[in-house]
Amino acid sequence: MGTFFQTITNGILIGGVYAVVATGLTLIFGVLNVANFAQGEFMMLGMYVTLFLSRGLGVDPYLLTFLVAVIFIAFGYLVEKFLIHQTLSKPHETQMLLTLGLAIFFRSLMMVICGPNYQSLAVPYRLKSLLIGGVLLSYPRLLSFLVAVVLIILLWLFLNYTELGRAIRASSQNSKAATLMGINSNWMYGIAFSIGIMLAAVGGLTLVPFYYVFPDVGVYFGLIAFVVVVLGGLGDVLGAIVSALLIGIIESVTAQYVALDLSHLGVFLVFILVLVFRPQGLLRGRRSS
Amino acid sequence: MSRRTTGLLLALLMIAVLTLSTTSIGAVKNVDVGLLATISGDLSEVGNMGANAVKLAVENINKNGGIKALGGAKINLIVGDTTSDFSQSVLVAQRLVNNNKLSGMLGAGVSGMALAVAPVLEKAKIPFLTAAIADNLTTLGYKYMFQFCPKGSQFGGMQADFLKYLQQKFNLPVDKVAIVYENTAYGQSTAKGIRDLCEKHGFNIVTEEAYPKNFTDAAPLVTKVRAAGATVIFPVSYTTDAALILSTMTAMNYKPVVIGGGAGFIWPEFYRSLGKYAEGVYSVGSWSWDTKFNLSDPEVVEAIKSWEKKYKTFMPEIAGEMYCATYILKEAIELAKSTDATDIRNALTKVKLTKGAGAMMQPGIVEFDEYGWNKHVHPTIIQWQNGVVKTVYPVEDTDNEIVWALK
Amino acid sequence: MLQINNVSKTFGGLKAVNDVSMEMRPQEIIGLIGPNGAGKTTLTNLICGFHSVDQGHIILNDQDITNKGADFTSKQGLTRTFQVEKSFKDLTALDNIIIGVLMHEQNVNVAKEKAEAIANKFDLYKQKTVLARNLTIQSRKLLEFARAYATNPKVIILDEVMAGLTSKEIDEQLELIQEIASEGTAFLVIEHIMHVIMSISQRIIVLQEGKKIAEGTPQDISSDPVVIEAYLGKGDEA
Amino acid sequence: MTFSKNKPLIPLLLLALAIVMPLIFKHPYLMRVVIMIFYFGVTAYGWDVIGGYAGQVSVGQGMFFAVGAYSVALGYLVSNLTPVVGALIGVIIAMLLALGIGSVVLRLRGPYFTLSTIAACEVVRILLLHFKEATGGPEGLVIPYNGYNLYALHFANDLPYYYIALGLLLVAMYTCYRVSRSKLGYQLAAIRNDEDAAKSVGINLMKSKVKAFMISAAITSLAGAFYVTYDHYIDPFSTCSNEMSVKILLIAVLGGRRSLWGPLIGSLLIIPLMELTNAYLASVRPGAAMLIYAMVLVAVVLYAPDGIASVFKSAGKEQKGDDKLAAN
Amino acid sequence: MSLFEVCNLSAGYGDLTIVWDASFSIDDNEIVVLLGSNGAGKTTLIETIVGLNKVKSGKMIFNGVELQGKDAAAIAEAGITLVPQGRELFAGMSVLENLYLGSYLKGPRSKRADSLEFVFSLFPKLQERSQQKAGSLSGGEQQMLAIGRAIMSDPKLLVLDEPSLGLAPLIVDTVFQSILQVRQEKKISILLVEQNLKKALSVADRGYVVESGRIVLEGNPKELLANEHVKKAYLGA
Repeated sequence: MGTFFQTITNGILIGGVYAVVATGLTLIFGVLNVANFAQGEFMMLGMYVTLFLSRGLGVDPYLLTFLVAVIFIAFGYLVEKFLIHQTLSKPHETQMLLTLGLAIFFRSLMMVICGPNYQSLAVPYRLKSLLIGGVLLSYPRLLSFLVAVVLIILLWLFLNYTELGRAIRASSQNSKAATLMGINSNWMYGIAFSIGIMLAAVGGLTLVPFYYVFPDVGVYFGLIAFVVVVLGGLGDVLGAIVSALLIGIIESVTAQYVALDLSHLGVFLVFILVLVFRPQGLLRGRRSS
Repeated sequence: MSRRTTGLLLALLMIAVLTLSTTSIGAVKNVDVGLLATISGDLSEVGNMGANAVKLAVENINKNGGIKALGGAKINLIVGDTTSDFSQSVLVAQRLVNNNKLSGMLGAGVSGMALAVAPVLEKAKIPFLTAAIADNLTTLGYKYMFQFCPKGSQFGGMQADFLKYLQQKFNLPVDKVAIVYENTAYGQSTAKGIRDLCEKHGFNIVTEEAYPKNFTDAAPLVTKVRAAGATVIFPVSYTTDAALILSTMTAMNYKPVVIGGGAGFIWPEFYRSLGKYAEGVYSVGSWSWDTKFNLSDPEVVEAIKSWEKKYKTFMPEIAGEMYCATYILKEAIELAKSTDATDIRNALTKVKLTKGAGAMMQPGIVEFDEYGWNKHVHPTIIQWQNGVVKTVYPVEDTDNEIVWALK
Repeated sequence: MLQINNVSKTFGGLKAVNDVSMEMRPQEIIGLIGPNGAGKTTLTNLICGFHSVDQGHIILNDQDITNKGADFTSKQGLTRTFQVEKSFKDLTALDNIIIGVLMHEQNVNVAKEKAEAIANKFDLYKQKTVLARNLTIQSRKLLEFARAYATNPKVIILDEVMAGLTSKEIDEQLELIQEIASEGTAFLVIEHIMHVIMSISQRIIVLQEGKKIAEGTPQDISSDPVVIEAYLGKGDEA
Repeated sequence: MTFSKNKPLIPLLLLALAIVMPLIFKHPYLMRVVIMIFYFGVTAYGWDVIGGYAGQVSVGQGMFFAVGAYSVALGYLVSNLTPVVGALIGVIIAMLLALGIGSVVLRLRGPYFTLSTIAACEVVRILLLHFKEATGGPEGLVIPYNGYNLYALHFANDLPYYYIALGLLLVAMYTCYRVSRSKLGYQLAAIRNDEDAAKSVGINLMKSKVKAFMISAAITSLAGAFYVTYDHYIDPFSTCSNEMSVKILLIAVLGGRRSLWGPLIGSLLIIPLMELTNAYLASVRPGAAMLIYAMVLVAVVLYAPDGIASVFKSAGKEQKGDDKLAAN
Repeated sequence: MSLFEVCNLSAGYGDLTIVWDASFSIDDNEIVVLLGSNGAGKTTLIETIVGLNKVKSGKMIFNGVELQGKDAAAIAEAGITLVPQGRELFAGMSVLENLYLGSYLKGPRSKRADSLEFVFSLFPKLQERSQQKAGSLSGGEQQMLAIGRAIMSDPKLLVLDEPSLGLAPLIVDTVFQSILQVRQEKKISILLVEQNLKKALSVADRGYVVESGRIVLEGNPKELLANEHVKKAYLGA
C-alpha cells in the first residue's frame, strides 16, 4: 500500500511540470490555432537561461521565476511577430512545419553554443527529502510542484479576473465576436503566444534543480505536452491541468506495475484511444458552443 | 525565391557534393587516419570525449616525432561526425573512406554506430579500431574489425565478482540484487552479463528493470527497486540517468550498495552534478587511469597529465580508451612500415604491446586474437573517492584501498 | 420513390426538424421553402445522411437508407449540392465532374469522356481546364450541379444553385433542370427566388421552425395565409 | 502532376543518364550519396500518397520503414529468407499495420491525425525495444557481411545496390503516378478538397484513406527493406523514430507535394545538404550542421511553403485569374 | 449631416462582389431597417460596416470620420457595435463575463457599472443567470445577452443582424420591445436587419430594401408595406 501511495505521489509531482508546459501549449492552440511543435524546445531554452542566470548571479533558480518569465514573454512576443504571424493565414501544415523547423533550430543552436554535454545545477536541497505518512517527497520535486501550482493559480486568476485575461479567453472561444468587442486580435496572438512560451520556459525552470539540461531535453516533454493537451481538450486550460496530473499518474503506475520501459506506451495508448473515442478530450466537452 | 535562383541553388549543391567527393586532402608525408565519433545528437557526450582524446593523442604523437618507421611522418586526423543517427553514420564513413587514402579508422564507443559502419570498412579494407563493447562485434566474421576494449558481457561478470569480493572482505549480508539498465544496446548487453554471473555466484536477483533512456522521473524506478527489497543495485546508465537515479535514491533515503555499470557512473559530470553524494559509489569501467602499470609508464603519465591540463578533470574512461586506440594504430603502422591499410591490418593481428600508451588497457598488454579482439583485456572496478575515480579492483591492477562507506 | 416518414432531429434542445414527412416520385420537381432557420438545410442534411436522424425513416426505392451515411446514400442514387458550395477547389472543372462520374465507373478514361459530355451539357466546356477556385461562385454552383448529375442519380437536391444568376441564366438553368427531370431524375429544389420556385415546382413544401406548415401546388401556396404570415411576420401595427 | 506528353524526352534522358552515370563515374562515396537520395526519395513518394494526395499529414512513416527493415533482417537471420522475400513479407506486414492503425486514426482530422501518427510510431518503437528476444531490442539486428552473396543480396561494391535503389525509386514514382491518375487518386483529391462533397459523390472516406495509407506504408517499407539489405544493420532508434518520420516529411514537403518530381527534388536537396553541412561543419562545432539545415527549412517554409517543385512549375495553363480567393 | 452615411459602398469576398454601390444613411436616434430576402447581401453589407469585410470601394462616414479601411476593433472603438447573426456569444464564459467583455474598451469600461445596471433593468433574466455559462442559456436569453453585451460597449450606433431568428413569437416581441427601449433611454441609433418584415417595420422609422446586393427601395414603413414590389420580392406573388 505504501508503494501505491508513493507511486501516485510520484505521478502527481511530475504531473505538475507537465501541466505548466502543456497549459502554455493549449493557450497558444486556443488563441492562435497553432499546434506548436517547438514547445519542448522553448522549455529547454528556459532551462538553459535559468541555469546560466542562477550560476551567474548565484541565486536559487526558484527565485528567478519572475525574471525568466519576463525574458520569455519578450522572446515569445518577438517570435510570434516575426515568424509565427507570417504563417497564420496559411494552412495549418505550414505552421506545423515552421514550428518543427524552429524546434530543430533551437536544439542545434544550443548544441552550438553550449555543446552537447549534460549540465546540472547544484542546489543545496537537491538530495533532501521529506517523509510524510510513509511517502517520500523529494525536496526539489516538491518545490517544483509548488511553483507549478502557484504559477497555474496565478495564470487562472489572470485569465479569469483581469481584462486582458478575459480578452484572451474570449479570443480563444470566439475570435470573431472578440474582434467585435474591440479586442485587437493581432495583439491577442502576440500576448497568448508569449504567455504560452513563458509557461514552457518556467516549466523548464522548475526542472533545473533536479533534472539535467541538454539540447534535446525538451523533446519528450514537448510530446507529453501534446498528449496532455489532447486529453484535456485543445484550448482548454483546466482540462490540461487535470490531464497533466493524470498523465503523470498513468506514467508512474505503468512504470510501477507493468514495466518501466513501457511507461510511455501506457501514455501513448491512452492518447490514441482518447483521440479516437473522445476527440473533444477526456473531460466533458466543455467547449461545445 | 525565383525559379532561377532555386535551380541555381540546386545545381550549386550538386557541384559542391561532386567537388567535395573528389578532392582528397593530405600531403605525401602524412599518414591519414580517420575517426568516427557521435559528435552531435543525443550520443554526443561520449562522441566528443572520445574525439578530444584522439586529437590529443595525435598532437602528442606528432610532437614526439611522428611515425618513426616512416621517417617521422605526421598523423593527419580526419574527423567524421557520424551523428547519433546510424543511417547517417554509414554515409559519413563512406565519405571518409572515399575522399582520403586512410591507413586506419578509429571509432568511439557506441555499439550501434560501430555495427552500422563495419560493412563499409570491411568492403573498403580499412582496419577499424573501435571502443564499442557489443559482444557480437568480433563474431560477425569481419576481418578488419579490431575491438581493443572489454566486451559488454565481461562488465557484468566483473561487477558480480566484485560483489563477491566485497561480501567476503567486509562480511556483507548482500543477497538481494537489483539490475536496472537503460534500454539501449549498451545497457542491454551489460545487463545480460550481470545476470549470468549473478546466477553463477548464487545471488538472488529480486528485480530487473529496463527503463527508457532520458526518462523524466526516476522515482518509479527507485520505488520499485526499494519495494523489491534490493540491498545491492547494479545500474547501467549514461550520465543523466545515472545521476538522476542516484539522486532520487538519496532523496528517497534509500541507500543500497551501488555498483554502476560504467559510462555515466564514471564520467566527470556524474560528480559535478552529485557532489559528495557520489562519494563511495562503485562502478565497473572499460578503463581507468590509475592502474598500477599506467602510473608506472611515463608515456601514459604524460597522456594523463596533458588531459588534466587541457580539460581540468581526470582522464575519463572513453577518453583513455580512444587515446590508447590511437597509439595502438600508431604501433601497427610502425610495425608495418607502410601506410597501406591492408599492411596495417596485418600488422595489427601481430602487435603485442606491453608498454607505452598503446598498452594502457588492463592488464597492460594489448594483443588481438584471431577474431580481432584484444584477448587479455578485462574491465576494472572504480570507486569515487574525493571527486575522482580510483581503481579498486581487480586487486592485481591496483594498490588503492576501498573506502568503506556503506552509509 | 423517395419517402420521408416522420423525421425529427434535435440539436442541443432545439428541434431543428420536427416530424416532417414527404414523398417524391420520379421526374417530379418539388420546391422546399421557408424563412431563414426554418430547418431546410438540416432537413436536406438528414435526407442525404450528413446528420443522423433522431426519429423517423428515409426510404429510397423501397430500401431503408436511414442513418446509413452520406456516401452510402449517394451511391443509392440520392445526391445534392450544398448551400455554401463545396466544389473541389484545387481541381479543374472537368476533374470535378469526373469524380462524379467515377461513382459508377471504374475506368478513368471512360469517365473522362462521359465528363466531357456532361460539361458540354452544363455549358461548362469552355472552363473545363480552369481550377474550380478560379471560377465565379455561380459557375462553381453550376459545377456542383453538374458533379451531382454526373453520379447518375435518381434524386438531386439543389440547395440555392440559382442565387446571383441573371434572369437569362436562370431561365437556362430552369430549362436544364426540366430537361434532366424529363429523363427521369426527381428534384428537390431549395430556392428563395420565389418566382423561380413558383415557376418550376409541381409541388411546394413550406417549412417553419422545423415543421412542415404547408404543402401544395404553387397557386395554393402563394395564397395560403399561414405561409404569408410565416414570411411577412405578424406585425403589431400593420 | 503530369508526365508532359509533348516532351517525354527529358525524363527519358534523365533516366538514361541515371543508368549510365555510375558506369562512367566510379566513385563509391558519390554513389552512396545518390543511393541514399534514391531510397529517401522512395520514402518521400510513399509519404506523398497519404500526406500529399490524401492530404493527411503523417509524422509516423518511420514505423513503416522499420517494419520493412525488420522483416528483411528477421527473415534472413531467423529463416534464412532472401531479402526479396523478406521485403515482400515486409510490404504485407506494413500494409496490415497501416490497415490496423489507419482504420482507427484516419477518422481524425488535421493536427489530431498528425499527433496520433507520432504516437503510433512511438508505440511501435517501444514495442520493438521491449520484445528483445524477437527484435534484438535496442541492440538492433546485424546482417553480417561476409563477401559476395547473391541470395542475400550482398555485393562487394555498390553498383548493384545503385540499380536496385534506382529501380525502387522508379517503382515508387510510377506507383505515385498511377495512384494520382486512378479512381483512387480522384477520390483522394475529392477528400482532400472537401470531405462532405466527397461523400455526396458516394466516396467512402475511410475506405479511400485507408487504401492510401496502405499504399504509402507499402512503398515506405520497401525503402526500409532496401536500407537494411544495403547497410546490414537496423536498430529502433534510427529507423522507427520521430527523427526519421520528420525527415521523410521534410523531404516530401520541401520538394513539393503532389508533384511527379517533388519528392525526388526534396531528396536531392536535403540529403546532399545534410551531407555537406556534416562534412564541413561537424568538426567545427557540434550542432552547426543541423543549424544550417534548420535554417534552410524555416526559410523554405516562410518563402516557398508549397515546396521547391512549385517554384519550377510553369505559370501553367490552368492558373487563370488571381489566386487571392484561395488564400481565404 | 447624418450620424452615419454610406456612399456607393461595394464589398464582397475575394474577387467576388456581393454588395454593389450601396448608399444609405442613419440619423441620430433613428431606427433604420434593411429588408431583403435570404442571400440578398444584407449580412455582407453590415459585416462590411463593422469592419469584418474589406470595403472594395465607396465611403463610410460616421460622426464625420471616414471608417472605410479600418478594422473591426477600430470601428468598435469608434462607436458602432454589431449584434451578430447567431449571437456569437463566448459560450464557455459566464453571462457576467460576456457583459464585461462588451465593455472591454477603455471608454465603455469607465461606464461599466451604469451600463450593467441598464442591461439588467432591460433584461432582468440576465441578472438572475449572471453566473451561468452563456452556452447553457435558452435561445431567447442568448439573444438578450447578445444585445446586452452590445449595449455594454456604449455604442452610438447599434447594428442588429436578424435578432428574431429562431426565436418563439413571444420572445420576439420582448426583443423588439427592448430595442425600442434602448433607443429611448440611450438615445442611440439602431440599424436593424430583419427578415420578419411586419415585425421590423413596426419598430422602424425608415427602411431600405436590398435585392441582389443593391439597395432598390427606400421609404417609411407604411409606404414599404403597401409596395407591390416588396410583396413580390418576398413571395413572388
